[in-house]
Amino acid sequence: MEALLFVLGIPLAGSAVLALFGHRDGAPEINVAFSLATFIASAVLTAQIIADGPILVLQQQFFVDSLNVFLVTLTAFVAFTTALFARPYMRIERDHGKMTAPRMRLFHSMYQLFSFTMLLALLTNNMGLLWVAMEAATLATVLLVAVYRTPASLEAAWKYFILCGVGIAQALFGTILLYLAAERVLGAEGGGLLWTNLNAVKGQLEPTVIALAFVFLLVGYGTKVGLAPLHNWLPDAHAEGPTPISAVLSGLLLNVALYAVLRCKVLTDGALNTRFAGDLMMGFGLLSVVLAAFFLSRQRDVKRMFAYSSIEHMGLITFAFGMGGAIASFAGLLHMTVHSLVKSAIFFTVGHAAQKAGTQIMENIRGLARVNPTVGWGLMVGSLAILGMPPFGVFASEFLILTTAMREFPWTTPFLLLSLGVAFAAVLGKVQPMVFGETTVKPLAHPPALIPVFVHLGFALMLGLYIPAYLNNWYQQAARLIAGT
Amino acid sequence: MPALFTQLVNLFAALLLLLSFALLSQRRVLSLIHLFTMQGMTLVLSTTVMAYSTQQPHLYYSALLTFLLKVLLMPWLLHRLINRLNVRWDVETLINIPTTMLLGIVLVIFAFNLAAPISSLSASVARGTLGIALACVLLSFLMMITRTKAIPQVIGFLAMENALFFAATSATYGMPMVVELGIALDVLIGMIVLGVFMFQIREQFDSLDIRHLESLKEE
Amino acid sequence: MTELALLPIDWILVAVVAWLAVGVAGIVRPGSFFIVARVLFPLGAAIGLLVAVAAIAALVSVPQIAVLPLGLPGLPFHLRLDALSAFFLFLLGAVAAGVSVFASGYFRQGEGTPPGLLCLLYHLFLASMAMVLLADDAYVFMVMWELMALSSFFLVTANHVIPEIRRAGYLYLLIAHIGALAILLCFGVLQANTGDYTFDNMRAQQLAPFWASVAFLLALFGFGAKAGLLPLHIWLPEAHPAAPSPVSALMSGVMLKTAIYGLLRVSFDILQAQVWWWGVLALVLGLATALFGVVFSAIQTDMKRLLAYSSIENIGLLTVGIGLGLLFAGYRMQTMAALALTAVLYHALNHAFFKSLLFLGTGAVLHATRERNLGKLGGLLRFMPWVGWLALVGALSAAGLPPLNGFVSEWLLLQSFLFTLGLPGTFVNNLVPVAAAGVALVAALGGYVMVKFFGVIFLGQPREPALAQSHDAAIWERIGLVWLALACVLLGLFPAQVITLIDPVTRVLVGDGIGAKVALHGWLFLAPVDPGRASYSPLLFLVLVAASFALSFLLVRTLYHGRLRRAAPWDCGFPLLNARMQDTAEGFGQPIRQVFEPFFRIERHLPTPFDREPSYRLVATDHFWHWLYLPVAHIVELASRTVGLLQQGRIATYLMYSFITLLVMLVLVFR
Amino acid sequence: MSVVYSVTAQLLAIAIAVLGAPLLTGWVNQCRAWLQNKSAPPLLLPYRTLHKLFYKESVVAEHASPLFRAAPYIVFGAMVLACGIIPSLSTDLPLAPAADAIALVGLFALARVFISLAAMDIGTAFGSLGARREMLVGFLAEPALLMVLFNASFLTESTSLASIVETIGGRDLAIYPSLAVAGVAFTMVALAENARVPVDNPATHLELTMIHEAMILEYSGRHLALIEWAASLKLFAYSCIGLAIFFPWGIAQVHEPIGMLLAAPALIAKLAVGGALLALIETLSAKMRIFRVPEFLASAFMLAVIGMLIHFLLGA
Repeated sequence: MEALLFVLGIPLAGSAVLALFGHRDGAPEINVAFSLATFIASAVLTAQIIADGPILVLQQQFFVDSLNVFLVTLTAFVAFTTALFARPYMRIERDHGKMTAPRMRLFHSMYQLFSFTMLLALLTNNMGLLWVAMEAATLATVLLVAVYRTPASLEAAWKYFILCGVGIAQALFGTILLYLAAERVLGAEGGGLLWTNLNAVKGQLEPTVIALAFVFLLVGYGTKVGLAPLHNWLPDAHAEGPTPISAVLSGLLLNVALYAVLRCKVLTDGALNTRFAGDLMMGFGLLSVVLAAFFLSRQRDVKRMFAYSSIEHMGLITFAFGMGGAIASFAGLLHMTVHSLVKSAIFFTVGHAAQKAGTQIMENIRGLARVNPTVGWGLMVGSLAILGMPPFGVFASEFLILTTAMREFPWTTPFLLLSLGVAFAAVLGKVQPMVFGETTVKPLAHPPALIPVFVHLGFALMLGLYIPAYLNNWYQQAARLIAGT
Repeated sequence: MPALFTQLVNLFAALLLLLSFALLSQRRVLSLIHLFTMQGMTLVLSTTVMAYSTQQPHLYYSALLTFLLKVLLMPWLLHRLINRLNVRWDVETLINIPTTMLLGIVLVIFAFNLAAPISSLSASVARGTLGIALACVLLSFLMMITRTKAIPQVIGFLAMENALFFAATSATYGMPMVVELGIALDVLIGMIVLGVFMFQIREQFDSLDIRHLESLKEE
Repeated sequence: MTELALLPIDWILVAVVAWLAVGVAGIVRPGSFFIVARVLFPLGAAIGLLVAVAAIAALVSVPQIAVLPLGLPGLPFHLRLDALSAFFLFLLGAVAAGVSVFASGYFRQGEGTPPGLLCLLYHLFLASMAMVLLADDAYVFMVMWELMALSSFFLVTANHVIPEIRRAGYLYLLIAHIGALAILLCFGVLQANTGDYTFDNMRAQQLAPFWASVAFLLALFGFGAKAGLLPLHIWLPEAHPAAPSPVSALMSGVMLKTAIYGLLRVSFDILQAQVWWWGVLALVLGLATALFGVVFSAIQTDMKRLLAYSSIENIGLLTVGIGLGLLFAGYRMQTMAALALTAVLYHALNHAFFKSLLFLGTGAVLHATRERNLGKLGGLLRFMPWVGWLALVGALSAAGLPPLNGFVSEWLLLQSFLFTLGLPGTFVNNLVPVAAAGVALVAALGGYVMVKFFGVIFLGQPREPALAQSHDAAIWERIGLVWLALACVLLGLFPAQVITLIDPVTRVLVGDGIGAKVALHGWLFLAPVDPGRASYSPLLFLVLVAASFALSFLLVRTLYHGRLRRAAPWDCGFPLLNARMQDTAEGFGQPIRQVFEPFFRIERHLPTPFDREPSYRLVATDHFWHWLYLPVAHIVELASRTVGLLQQGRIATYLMYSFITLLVMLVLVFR
Repeated sequence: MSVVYSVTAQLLAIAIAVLGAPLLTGWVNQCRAWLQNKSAPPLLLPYRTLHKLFYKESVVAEHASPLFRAAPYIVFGAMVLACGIIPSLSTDLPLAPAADAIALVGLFALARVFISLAAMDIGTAFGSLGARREMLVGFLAEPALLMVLFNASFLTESTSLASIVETIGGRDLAIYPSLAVAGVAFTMVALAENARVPVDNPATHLELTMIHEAMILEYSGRHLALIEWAASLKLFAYSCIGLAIFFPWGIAQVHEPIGMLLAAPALIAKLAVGGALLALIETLSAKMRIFRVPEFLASAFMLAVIGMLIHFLLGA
C-alpha cells in the first residue's frame, strides 16, 4: 500500500522537482537519485507481493499481481540504469552543444514523468486509467524525441505524436466498448472498467462486443507496441531522439503497451472461448517478425537498425503470447524481460559509439574494439545476445518459442527460421565491422557509463543459465494468468 | 424514459454525423474550426439531454467539462494558433473532395452494419448512436488521412476525440468521472504540445505543410 | 577404474571447470604472454589428458548421469556420459592435449587479439565442446553448441584487422547459426509437445514416420551445416585457413566430429534409425561431399585451404559410413550396421589425429616461412626435419596407406560395403557397388592430394631463396607434433585393440558390436567376421616390409658395396636448371582439373605473345557459390528492397496502413 | 607337419617370385622382339643388367634427402611382400592373413607414393613431372584394380586372396559374366600399372611421353637396380593376381605337397603364355597421348563397376 504510493509518488515528485532544477549541474544526479528511490520502492512492493499475494487498494483503483509487479520492478530498474547512463551521456551531448540548459530541464522532468506514467499504466486496475496513462506516456516522450529541434527529430516526433495519438484513440473506443459490455453485466455503478471485476465476470460478457472491443484495443495498443504495419512511428522516434529515450522507449514503453494488450487478451479469451485473440496476435507477431527482419538488412543508421530489431522481438513476443499455453506464455514473459535488458544495454553502447564517431551512420563507425574495448565488446556481446546467441536469456526464450511452434504451428516455423536467419545475417554483418578492424573513432571527454551495460548483460546471461526460484514463480503465475489456465 | 429525449439524442447524433461530413468536405481552415466548435456544442447538448433524461449527475459535469474544453478553450487555442502563424489559406487535399465524400458514405454504411448487432445490446437510451459514433470516428480518420496540412489534421484528430466522447456518453452512461477527467487532461495537454510543435515546425520549415515531413524513410 | 575416488563423469566435469578456470586465469593478465604460453596452455594440455583418461574409463563402465543446478526452471542441465559420449570425449581430450602443447609454443606476441583473450576463448571452446558431448537434454546441448560456434568464431577472427578473415568468420557464424536453428527445430519435433526436453523423453517418444523423417532431415541439415556437408560446406575452406593453426587443428580435428556425434546421437540413439531411405540420402550426400572435397583440395595452392578441403572429403567419407549404417539398421541388420559404424568411429578418430597433425605442421611452416602459398614453398624437409618427417607420417595416414591408421578405417569401410549382399531391393543393391567405387576413387585421390601436399612443401628445392633461413619447430611444438604422430602410428598398428574399445559405442547405437568377433582372432589379426573372409594385420605387414627392406639392404651391402657419390642432379644437358622450373602446385593439380573440369568454375587468364610482362592466372572457384549462395543473397536483398517501399515517409500513408488494418480486422470480426 | 609345408610353400613362393621375376621380364622382352622381327635380346639379360647396376657406384644429387635413398628399398620390400601374399603356387600361405585384397592395393599404393615422393625429392623438372603423371595413373588405376578384386570378392564373399582362389578354383568350370568383364578391366589396369604400351613405354626416354622412366631418372647404381627389380616383381605380382583370379586352376590347395610340385610347372606355363600375350598386346597397340590415359583408365574403372552391377543383376 505505502510502497505502492511511493512507487507512484516518487517519480511524480521527481518530475516536479526537476521541472524546477533540471537545468542545474547537479540535475543528472538528482535524476539518478529519484530513479534509485523509485527502484527501491518498487523492490519493496515486489517483496510485499511475493510475501502476501496480490493486493487491491484505493477503492480497487490499483491492483498489483504477479504479472504487473515484475514488470514494475523491471521498469523501475531499467529506468534507474538508464538514468545512470544518461548522466554522462547527456553531459557529453551538452558539451557537443546539442543540449541547452532548458532542454536539459525538459529532459530530466519529462524523464521522471515518463517513468511515472509507465508505472501508473502498470499498476492501475482501471482500464480507463490505463488508457490515460498510455496517452500521457506518449505526451511525455513526444517532446523529448524532438528535443534536438533538428528537422529530422521534429518530423519523427510529429509522426510519433499523430500515429500514436490516432492509435490510442482507437484504444479508447475499444475501452468504451468494453465498458458497454461490462455495464450490461455489472450495471452502471459496478465499476465496469475495473479489470478485476471484468476478469471476474468475463465469462458472461457479450462475445460480439468484446471481439469488436479487442480489435480496437489491439490496433490501439498494438500501435504503441510497434506491431507491423502499425509500427511506422517507431524507427523514426528511436533514431532521432536522444539515446536514453530510445533505450526507455524500446525497453519499457513497448513492454507496457504489450502488457495492456495482454490484459485485454485475458478478458477476450475469457469471453469468447475461441482462439480469436490468439490468432490475431500470432498473425501480427509473425508479420512483424518477417517485415522487421527484411527491414533490418537495409539499415544504415545504427539506432534505426536496433529499433527494427525491437519490432522484430516485440513481434516474436506477441507471437508467443498468441500461441498461448503455459510454456509459450512463460517464454514470452522471459523474452520481455531479457529483451528490455539487452536492448537498452545495446542502446547504451550504441549511444557512446555514435558519440565517439560523431555519427549514427554505420559505415562511418569502425573498429570500436581498438579505441574502447569495453564499448566495442559490449556492443558485440549485446548484439549477439539480442540475436539469440546463448548463453543469454534471449536464446532461452527463443528456444522455448521455436520448439513449441515447431509442434503446435509447424507452418509458422519456415517464416520464423527465414526471418531469424535474415536478421542474424543483417545485424551481425553490420555490427562486426563496427567493432573489429581498423578504427575510425576517437576517445571521449567524459568517461562513458558502462556499468549499466554490463549489469544488464550480466542479468541476461544469468537468465539464460539460471532462473532464480522466486523469479520463476512470478513467471509461472503470470504465465498461468495469461494462458488462462 | 420519454421518447422525446431519445429522439433528441438521435437528432444530435445525426447532427454530429452531418458535421463530420462537413469537416470532411470543408477546405477553409477557419470554417473548419467553426465546424469543430459546433460539433463540440452538439456534444454538450446531447450530453445534457442524456444527463437530464437519465438523472446521472456526473454527466452534467462531463457536459460542463466538454463545454469548457471543446467549445471554449480549444477553438480559442486554434484561433490564436492560426493568427500567430497566420495560416488562413485554403487547404488542398490529397484526394479530391467528391471522392472523399463517396468514401465517407461507404464508411458510414460499413459502420452502421458493424454497429447494428451491438447497438441492439446497448442498455442505454440511444441505440442507434453507437453506429453513428463509429461512423464519426472513421470519418475523422479519413479526414486525417486526406489532409496535407498540420492544422486540419489536428482538427481531424480532435473531431475523432469528440466522436469517441459521444460514444462514451450516449452508448454508455458516460465513463467514470476519474477517467473522464484523465481523458480531458490528456486532450488538453495534447493541445498544448501540439501548439508547441506547430511553432517548432513552423520555425524549422517555415510552413505547416506536412509534406515537408517526409524525409525520414527507407531510401 | 573403480579405484578412482570420483566417477569418470565427475572427473570430466572437473576438467571442464578447470579449462574454464585456465581461460579466466588468462584474462586476468591479458597482456602477459609468458604466463599464457608457458603456464596456461600446458595446463590445458594436462587437463586434456585427464579428459582422455577419464573417457577411456567411462568407455568400459556403465553410463553415468549428472544434473547441474543450471538451465531453465524444470529443465536443469542433464548430463550423461555413455560410451558414445566417452568415445568422442577421448578424441577431444587426446587431440586437445597435443594441440595445446603445440599452441603453448605457437602463439606469438602481437598477433591481433591479446594472448589472454585468445587463451580464454580457446579454453572456452574446449570446454563447450566437452559439454556438447556430455549433454543429455536439448537445452544444454543447444547452449553449448552455440557457445562452441561463438568461441570458435572469435578465435577464427582473432586477427580481425584483415577483412578476408572477418568475412570468413562472418560466413562461418552465419551458417553455423542457421544450422543451429535447424537443430533447434529438430529438437522441437523430437520433444513431441511434451515440454520435456531430455533425451530420455525423446527416446521414449514413438514418432510417426513422417515426423521422424522431418526430424532426421532437420538434423541432417543442422549438423551438416556444422560438418561441412554439401552444399553447406562453403564456410569451411574460408574459416579453417583464417584461424590460427592450433584453432584450425581443433576445428578440423574435433569440432567437425561433434557434428558427426550429433548426427549419430539423433539418428541412431534417439530416432533408432527407423527408415531405410535416410541411409540412401546420407550415402549419396556423403559421397558427393567426399568427391567434391578431394577434387577441390587437389587443385588448391594454399596449403591450409588444401587441408580444409581434405577435411570436407573426410567428413564425406564419415557420412557415407553413417549412411551405410542407417541403411543396414533400417533393414535391421544390426551386425553389419555395427561394422559400418565401427568404420565411421575409427575414421573419426584417425582424421582427428592426422588432420590436426597436418594443420599444426602447416602452422609450424607458416611461422618459419610466413608463407601459405604452396607455390612459394619447397625443400623444407632439409631445413625443418622434425616438422617434415612428422608431417610425412600425417600425410601417409591421410593418404590411407598401410600400415598407418588412415588405411584401417578405409579398409573397414570397404569391408562393410562388401557385406551389402543381403540388402533387399534392387535399387539399393545397385547403389552399393557404385558407392563403393566412389569411395575407392576418393581414397586414391586422397593419396594424390597428400603426395602433392608433402612433395610440394617439403621436397624438391626451395622455390624462394628466403626459405633457406627457415628454422625448425621449437621444443613445445615438437612435443605436440610427436604426440599426434605417435597416435597415428599406434592407431594404425593395433586396430584390434581399438575396435574392442569402440565395441561398446556401437552397442549403444545399434545394440550390436563386432568387438567380440575381432577379439576372437587374437590381437595380431584384424578380422571383423572370420579370417577366411577378410583379415588384415598391420603389425605383421610392417614387420614384413621392414624385414625385406633390411634384408635387401644387408644383401646389397654384403654382396656388393655401399659406395655413394654426391653430384649435381642431372640437368639433361640444359645447364640453367633452377628451382623455379620444378612442378608448381598448380601444375600438380592440373591433371585433376582437366579430368574433373565440370566440377570447377574456372577463370583462366593466358598470356599472349604480345604481353609486355606475360602473366598466367587461373582461378577455380566453387559452383555452389554462384548457383546457390549469391542467388539467395540476391533474393533477400530484393525482398528487403521491396519491403523498403512500405516505409516511404508520408504520414498519410502510415495513417492509411492503420486505417486499412482496422477495417480489415473489423471485417474479420463480422464475417 | 602341415606347418612345415605351409612355411616351405611360403618361402618357395617368395623365392620363385624374387628370382623368377626378371626372367618374366626378359621373356616378355624377347617375345616382343620376335613379334616385331627384331633380333631378341638374351633371356637372361635382365639379370646381367641388375648385376651391372649393383656393381656400379650410385650417384646421388647433393641435396637428396634420406627419403630418396630409402625409397628403392621400401618399394622393393613392398613388392616382395606383395608376391608373398598372392597365391601363386599354393593357397596355404602363413603370410596371407597379413594382407587381403584391399591391403594388397594399399601395398601397391604405398610403393607408388614413395617412388613419387622420391622423384619429387630432387626437385628437377622431370622428377616432379613423372611423379605427377604416375599419381595421375594411380588415382584411376587403384580403384579400378580394387573394383576388379571386389568382383571376385562379391563372387566368393571374401576379400582374402587365398580363399578367393580356393572358392573359384574349387568350383567346377563355370563362366561368370561379371568376372569376364572384370578380366578386361584388369588387363587394362595391369598395362597401365606396369608402364607398358599403350600407357607408357619402358623402352623410351622421350620426355613428352615417359612416366615411370621420368621418375627414376635421378637413380643410378644399386638404387636403380632395386627399382628395376621391383618393377619386374610388380609385373610378376600382377600376372599372378590375374592368374589367381581368372585362371586359378592348378594352384595347390591346403596341405597337399604333391599339388605344389604340380603347381610350379603349371605356374611357369601360365606365366609364359601370359607374358607372350602381354608382348602381343604391346606390339599390336600404339602408345597413346598422356591425356588419353585417364580416359583409358576411366573406361577400365567403369568396366569393373559394370562387372559388379552385372553380378548384382544376374546374381552371378
